[in-house]
Amino acid sequence: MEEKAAILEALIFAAEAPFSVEKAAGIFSELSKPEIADLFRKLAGDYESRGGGIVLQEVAGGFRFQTRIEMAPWVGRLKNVRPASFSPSAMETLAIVAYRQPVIKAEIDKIRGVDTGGVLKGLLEKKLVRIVGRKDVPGKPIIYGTSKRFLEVFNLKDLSELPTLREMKDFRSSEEIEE
Amino acid sequence: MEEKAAILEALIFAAEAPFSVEKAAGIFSELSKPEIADLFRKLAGDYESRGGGIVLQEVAGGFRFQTRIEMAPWVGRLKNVRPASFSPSAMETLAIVAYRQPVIKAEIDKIRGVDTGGVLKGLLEKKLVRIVGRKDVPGKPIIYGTSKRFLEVFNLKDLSELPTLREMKDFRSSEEIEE
Amino acid sequence: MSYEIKLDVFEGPLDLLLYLIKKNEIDIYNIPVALITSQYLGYLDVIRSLNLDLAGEYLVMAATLTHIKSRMLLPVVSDGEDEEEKDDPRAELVKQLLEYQTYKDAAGLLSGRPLLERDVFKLGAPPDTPSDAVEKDDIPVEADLFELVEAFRRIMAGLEIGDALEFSAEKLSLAERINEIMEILSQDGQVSFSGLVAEKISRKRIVYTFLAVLELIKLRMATVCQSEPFGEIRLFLAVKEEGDSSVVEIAEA
Repeated sequence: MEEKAAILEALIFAAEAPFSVEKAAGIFSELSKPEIADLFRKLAGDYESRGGGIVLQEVAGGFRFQTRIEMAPWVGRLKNVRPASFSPSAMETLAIVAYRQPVIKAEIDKIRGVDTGGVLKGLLEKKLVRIVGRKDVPGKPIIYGTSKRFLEVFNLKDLSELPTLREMKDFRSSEEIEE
Repeated sequence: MEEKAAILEALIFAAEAPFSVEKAAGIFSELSKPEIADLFRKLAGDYESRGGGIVLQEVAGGFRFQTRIEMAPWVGRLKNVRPASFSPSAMETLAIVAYRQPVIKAEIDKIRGVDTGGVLKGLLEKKLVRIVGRKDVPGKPIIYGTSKRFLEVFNLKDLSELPTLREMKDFRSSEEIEE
Repeated sequence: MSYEIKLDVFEGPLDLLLYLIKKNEIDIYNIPVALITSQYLGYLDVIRSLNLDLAGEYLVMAATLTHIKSRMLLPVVSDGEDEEEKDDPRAELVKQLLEYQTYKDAAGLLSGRPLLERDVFKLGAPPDTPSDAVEKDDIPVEADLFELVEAFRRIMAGLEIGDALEFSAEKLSLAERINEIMEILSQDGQVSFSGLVAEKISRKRIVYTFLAVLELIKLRMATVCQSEPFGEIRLFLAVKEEGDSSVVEIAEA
């Protein structure tokens, strides 16, 4: 393997969070960002075509190694822990924050038709949601948004990778046809 | 790659300690230990001959992935830029300074119920807390407050953006209702 | 009717309504309000009969449904305005239901994504790293505002009410309050009385503040002025007091 690719591989592996092109550029002063991005993608392609147990995934603005989805049953047996799961109310709240951000609690409450305080607190504790500021209206309510960790947990490159609400509606109508 | 090898690779990758032949045998009931050991060694050989940034190393009675020794200088540069995070005691002290400022050490100690000297020093060194003056009482204790850097780190426009205790209570009460 | 299914699985009144709409195979744009309202109220009765706690939001929705139902029964009064005729009393509710449905679907799609620690796993054992790399001045600090807030809330919650009272009682002394006021005066030269008691402080502290101000006047360390009757009372540092003559001296009268 080319030395630069090998170094990049080591860096991605050792980094504690998804490793971004920007960070790599900070370490690799002799390479341009597009060159680094190319190396990243080539490396990810190698892992993909190799068909092993791990893949190089683009997520949360960077790249990280992770096990291939098909390995989940095996790895799950190893971990011997209850897989991470979210309650429907947590998922609803998270979806609203993800799509409407920046958003205040009153808006979420209104859409869900129930008080979201406890759920929101849980999401803050899990660091999936974060406080991004205060709205400049009377009462200065807290504004919420999704965190980087949200992208990491849900395997998203960035927020634009979320299906649009329009696609969602199509999804629903197709589902209704299926039924 | 052969499916068994791929599964092993995923298991070694996800395991929290070096992954032993014995553990693998517990998961792979259809393979004998020598067969598993062969798979391990073959996998390690593949990584070695590939010449990438990571290798599969036999260590402490098992196998684990690690960066190739030659990569150390690069990985070292990466580790130095790892962001620091706060210990719970630092967070508590910082919270008290933020909400009760201007505040003297004795008051923080009283609220936390422990001596805060070391933690406070750390926060001063990190420039999150600053000395704002001396109180005109016997002993002239130092008065502390938060710094501009504090606002930067916590993404606050100014101190009025700190969530109020009332807002925290809202979280709490709604949480109690849910439970 | 069989209500015993799925009692506690609803995420709220909107979720329950969507369930009823689906169960009855109703067109969401043309909801038979009378039918849905009676079924909705039926569910609430079952929940009550089981002595389960009923969140207030369910009752609010019941009231809304009943209100819509009664409006549907009224003949459409045509008072010449076309808008009135188009105004379907169900419109707002339908809009709300559709929006909620959208995010419910979004939640479903989100759950279907490959989830970390469920479908995919990160490196289990991070390589051994020397931990002395930290503790430098210019290293970035990663922080979460919520953690800070939580830390404070936890601490304040841990303090017994008695502790808090004792804490403030002990802290309070006339001498200290005098010193505090002098500190402000020597810094700013003046301060308004309302400014001194503006922070959310206890009655006791207000009394001490008042006593401290009187004491300062007696000691001729400060003067008090008022620019008009019932106006703001201002406290000045006594040393530089050539103040203009239009102010009314009330202190040493």
